[in-house]
Amino acid sequence: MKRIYLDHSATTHVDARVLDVMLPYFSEKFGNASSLHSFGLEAAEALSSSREQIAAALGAEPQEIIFTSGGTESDNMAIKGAAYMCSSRGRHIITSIIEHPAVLRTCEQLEREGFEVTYVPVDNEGILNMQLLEDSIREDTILISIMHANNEIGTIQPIKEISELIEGRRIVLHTDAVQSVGKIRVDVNELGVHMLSISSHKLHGPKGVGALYLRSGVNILPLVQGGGHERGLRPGTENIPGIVGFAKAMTIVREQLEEDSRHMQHLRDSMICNIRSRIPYARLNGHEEKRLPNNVNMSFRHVEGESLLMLLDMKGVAVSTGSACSSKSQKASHVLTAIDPGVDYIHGSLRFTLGRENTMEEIDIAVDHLEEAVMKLRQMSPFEEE
Amino acid sequence: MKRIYLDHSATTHVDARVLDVMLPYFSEKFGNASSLHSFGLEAAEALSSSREQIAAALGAEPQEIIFTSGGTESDNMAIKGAAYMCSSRGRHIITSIIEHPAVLRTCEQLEREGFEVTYVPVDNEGILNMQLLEDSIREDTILISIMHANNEIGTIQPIKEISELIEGRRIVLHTDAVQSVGKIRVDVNELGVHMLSISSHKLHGPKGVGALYLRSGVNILPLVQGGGHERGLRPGTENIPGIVGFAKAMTIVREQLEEDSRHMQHLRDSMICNIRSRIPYARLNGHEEKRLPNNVNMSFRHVEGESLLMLLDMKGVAVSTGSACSSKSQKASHVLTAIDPGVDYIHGSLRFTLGRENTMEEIDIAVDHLEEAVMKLRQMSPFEEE
Amino acid sequence: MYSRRLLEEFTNPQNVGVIEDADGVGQLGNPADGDVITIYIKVKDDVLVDVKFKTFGCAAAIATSSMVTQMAKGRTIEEARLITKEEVAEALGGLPSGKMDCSNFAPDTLRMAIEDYQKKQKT
Amino acid sequence: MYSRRLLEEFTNPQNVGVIEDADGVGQLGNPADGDVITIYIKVKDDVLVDVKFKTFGCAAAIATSSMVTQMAKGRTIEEARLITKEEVAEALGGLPSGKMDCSNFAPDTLRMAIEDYQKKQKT
Ligand SMILES: Cc1ncc(COP(=O)(O)O)c(C=O)c1O
Ligand SMILES: Cc1ncc(COP(=O)(O)O)c(C=O)c1O
Ligand code: FES
Ligand code: FES
Repeated sequence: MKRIYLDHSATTHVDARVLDVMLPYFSEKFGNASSLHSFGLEAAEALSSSREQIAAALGAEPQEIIFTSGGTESDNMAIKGAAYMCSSRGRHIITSIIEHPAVLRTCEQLEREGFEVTYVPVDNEGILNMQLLEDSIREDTILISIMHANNEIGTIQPIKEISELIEGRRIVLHTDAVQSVGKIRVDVNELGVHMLSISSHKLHGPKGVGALYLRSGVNILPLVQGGGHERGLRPGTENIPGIVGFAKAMTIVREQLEEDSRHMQHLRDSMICNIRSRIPYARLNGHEEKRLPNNVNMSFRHVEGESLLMLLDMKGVAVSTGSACSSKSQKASHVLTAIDPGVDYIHGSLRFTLGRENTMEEIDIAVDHLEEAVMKLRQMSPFEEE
Repeated sequence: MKRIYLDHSATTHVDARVLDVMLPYFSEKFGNASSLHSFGLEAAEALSSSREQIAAALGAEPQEIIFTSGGTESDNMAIKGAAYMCSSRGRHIITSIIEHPAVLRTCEQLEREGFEVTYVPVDNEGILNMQLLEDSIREDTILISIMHANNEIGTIQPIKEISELIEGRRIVLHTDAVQSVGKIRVDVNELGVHMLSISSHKLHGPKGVGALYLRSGVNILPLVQGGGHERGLRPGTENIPGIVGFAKAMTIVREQLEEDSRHMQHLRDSMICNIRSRIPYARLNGHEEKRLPNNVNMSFRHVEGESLLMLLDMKGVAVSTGSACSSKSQKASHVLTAIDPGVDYIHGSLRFTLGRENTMEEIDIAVDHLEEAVMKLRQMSPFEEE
Repeated sequence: MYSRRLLEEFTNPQNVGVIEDADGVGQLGNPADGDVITIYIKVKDDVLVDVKFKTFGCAAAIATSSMVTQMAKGRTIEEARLITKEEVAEALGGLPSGKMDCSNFAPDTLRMAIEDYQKKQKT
Repeated sequence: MYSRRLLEEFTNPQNVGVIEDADGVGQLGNPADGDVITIYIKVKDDVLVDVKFKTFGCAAAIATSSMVTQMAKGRTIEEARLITKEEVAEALGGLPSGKMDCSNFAPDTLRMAIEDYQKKQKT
C-alpha cells in the first residue's frame, strides 16, 4: 500500500539533499568544535557556516542564532530566559490561549514562580484579539510571546502589528515560528521580533536540533550551565551533523519557499474545495485566508476524529486530529475549544498538513478515502438519521 | 597525511554499525513518536526498543531512562531537578572540585539561587577525599554529585563507597558517567546511584543525544515544560534517529566492552611506558591504576601544552591539553590545578584518549612525533639549559 | 497502540444499526465528551435474539461496541449482563493502557439496555 | 583558528637560541602564568645585528617571537622599538581574536632588551 503522509506539522522527512550534507559529519568530520586540532577545526567551520546560512534565511546576523535541541527548548529558553533577566523590572507576561504547550506550560511554570501571565483569547477563526492584547499591556509587562502560526489550525497571527504596538516600550517580543518557517516568509526584521523559535524537523531537517533567534542587544539568562558553547547561553557539545542538516534545510527553504508555498497552497485550496463539495457538514477550522498554505483543518459533523484518523491510517493516509482520545472521554484540544466549532463538530476535527512533495494525485486519493470514512462513521453514529 | 585521532574523550566518530541503524529513520521511518498513524507507530516502537537497549546496557529498567540532548543537559537536569524537588527538606549539595563544568557551573547557579554547595577536594592523584566527603554530609544535605571518571585525567572515583556511605539517608546520589560508559563497566545497581548521566557522542554514538538514568521512586522536577514526552520530564519531539543510534552504540558497548577495554588498556600502558622511557621529565597526571583504560594524561617539563598540541596536529596527531590558552596568560585547567603537578609541569600537560579502533602502530607513531615535538619545544624553552 | 484484532473489529464492525421495535435501549456518554454508545436489544424467552449498536467515539469505543453485541447475541439476559470489560478487551487482543476505562463503556451500555427491557416488562 | 602563515612560523621558527655575549636581554612573563619570552640582542652602530629568542608559551607566543626577531634584525634601535603588535600580527596573517593580547608580548620583550642595552651603555 502506498502511504500518503499529510501530517507535516507533526514532523517531516529529512530531505535527501539535507541528509547528503549531514553524512560526512557522523564518521569522518566528526570532531568536537571546541577542539584545537584539525578535527575540531572542521567542526568549528561547519558550525560557523551553518550559523551563517540560518541567519541569512531569517534576515538575521550569525551571532544572533543560538542552537538548541528543538522548538520546545527554544520556547523555554526564550520565555524563561527573558523573564528571569527582566524580573527586576516587572513580572507580567502576555501570551495567547492557543499557544503550543511548550509556551503554555512554560508560562504556567512561571506563574508558579510568581510571574503573572495574561492569556489573550482569539476569535472564532483563531485570530488574536488585538484590542484585548493592547488592553492587557501594563507598566510591568516585560514579555509578549505570541506564536507566528498555529500548529493545529494554521492561523497566522499579526506579529508585525504587535511589534509596532509595543515600539518604544521595554517589552521583549517573542514569537514561536516553529510552524511558519518553511511555509511563509519569516524575516526577523520585517516581523520586528526580539526572539524567534525554530525547529529543524518541521522543515525537512533532522530531529533533535532547533534554534533561537536572539536579537543583538537583547539579553536573556541561560537555562543550562556548562562549558562556554553558544556564548555560554546554551552549553553542551554541539550537534554538528544535526546543525549542518538544519542549515541545509533552511537554505533550501530560502531558495524555494515561494514555489513550495504556491504549490502547497494550490493543493490546500483544492483539497478544501473538494471536501466541501463532496462531504456535507464539513467545516473549516481557522481563518479562510490568514492561514498557512499547507494547513487544512476541518471538522466533520457527528463523527469522532480519532476514529476517522484510524480509518484513514488503514488506507495509508497519515493525518492528525485535535481530539486526542486518551482516557474515558475525548478531550478536544485547547485550540479547538478556543475557537469553539460547536458540540456537533468539536470532536470531529482532522488536520491535514501538506508538504512540498505532496502531489495533487495524493490529495485526490486522500479525499476519496476521507469521504468513504466519514460516510462509514456517520452510519455508525447515533446522531445521524438512518 | 594519515591522521591519528587520540582525543576520544572530546568526542568519537559514529561507529559504522550505528550509522547504519540510524539511516532509515531520517527519511523513511521519519514519523513523530506521538502520532497515532503508522508513521508514528514506527517511531514509537523505535523509541521504546531503544529505551530497552539502553536500560539493559546499564542494568536499569526501561522506564528509568530519560532521553536528553547530551551530557550537559543530563547533568543540569539531575542536579537542578533533584535540588528543586528536595529544597523543602534541605538546601545543601556536595560535589567535587574536579567535576565537569556542566556540574560545577550548575552548582554555582544553585548557589546564586540560595543553595549551599560543598566542593570536596581530591588528592594529588585526583582521587576524591572520602573522609572530607563524609565530614561534609549534614542534616540538610539533599544531593551528592560526584563524577564516575574524570574527563581530563581519567581517575575513577569510589561511587560504590559513596552509595554505601549514604545508605539509609535521604540523600540523592548522582554520578556523571559521561566518560566511564564504554570504557569500564557501569551498572546502576552495582554503583548504587539514583541518577546517572550519559552522552552518546562519547561512545561512538551520534552527537545531540544523551540520557539521564533516574531510579524508579526518585522524583525530580523537570527543567523544560511542553508536551508530555519522557513522562513530562523532558518534553520535545524525540530525536528518533539520534536515539536509535545511541541505543545501538550502547548495545555495542555492552557486547564488546571487555575486549575493547582490554585493548585500550594495553595501548594505554605501552604508551605510558614508551613515553616514560623515551622522554625525560614526563609525569603521569592522575592515578596509576584507578584510571580509565583509555586515558593517558602526561605533563612534560618546561614545555607548554597548547604548543605541543599544535605541533602534534601538524603531524596529524589529534590530542587535547589541560592548558587552554585563551587570553594573555595560560590558564591551567581546574583539574590540573587541583592535583597540582608543580609549576614546571602544570602548563605542559597533554591528554591522549584512546579509542577502541586505535592500533599499536598509531600509538607508536604518535609517541615518535611526541618525542620530536617535546625536544623541539624544549630547545626553544628559556628554562632549559642549552 | 491498538492490537491488530481490535483494528479489524473497528474497520469491520458487526451489528451496526438500530432495532426499530427494540425491547430495550441503552445509551451512555454524551456528545460534549466525545463519546456516545447506543445499544438496542431484542429479547425472546429471556434470550437476546438481536443486538445492535450505534457509536460515536474512538476506535476502541466502536470495536468494543461491536464485540459486546456479538458476545451478547444468543446469550440469556443473565449471561449477557455478566459480560465484563476484561472479557471484551481480551476478545479484542487487549486494549492500550489509556483505553482500559473506555472498555467498560460498551458492557455498561448493554446492561442499561437490559435494565430498560426489564423495567418495561414490569410495567 | 591560527592562520596558515602563523603555523608555518610556529613550526619553523627563526632565531631560536641564546646570544651568550648579548648586549641586551629582555624577559617577560612568568612560568606560573604559562608564558615567558626571552629576547637577546647584539648591537653594532645602533643597528641590531643579531636577535635571538627563547620562548615558553603557546603557538602565537612562539610565532610572534620568531617574527619580531626577524623584523628587528638589521633595523636600528629606534626603528626596532617602534615595531607594533599590529605589524607583527599582520606579518603572521593575523592572530585569532583571543590571542591579540598575546601579540604585544614579543614586541614588548624586544623593547625591554633594547632598554637593557641602553641602560648598560649609560653605565
Ligand atoms: C508551534 C509549535 N511550537 C513548538 C513546538 C515544539 O517543537 P519540538 O517538538 O521540536 O520541540 C511545536 C511542535 O511540536 C509546534 O508546533
Ligand atoms: C565528564 C563530562 N560530563 C559532561 C560532559 C558534557 O557532555 P556533552 O558535551 O555531551 O553535553 C562531558 C563532555 O564534554 C564530560 O566529559
Ligand atoms: S471513547 Fe472514550 S477513550 Fe475511547
Ligand atoms: S602565550 Fe599567552 S595566550 Fe599565547
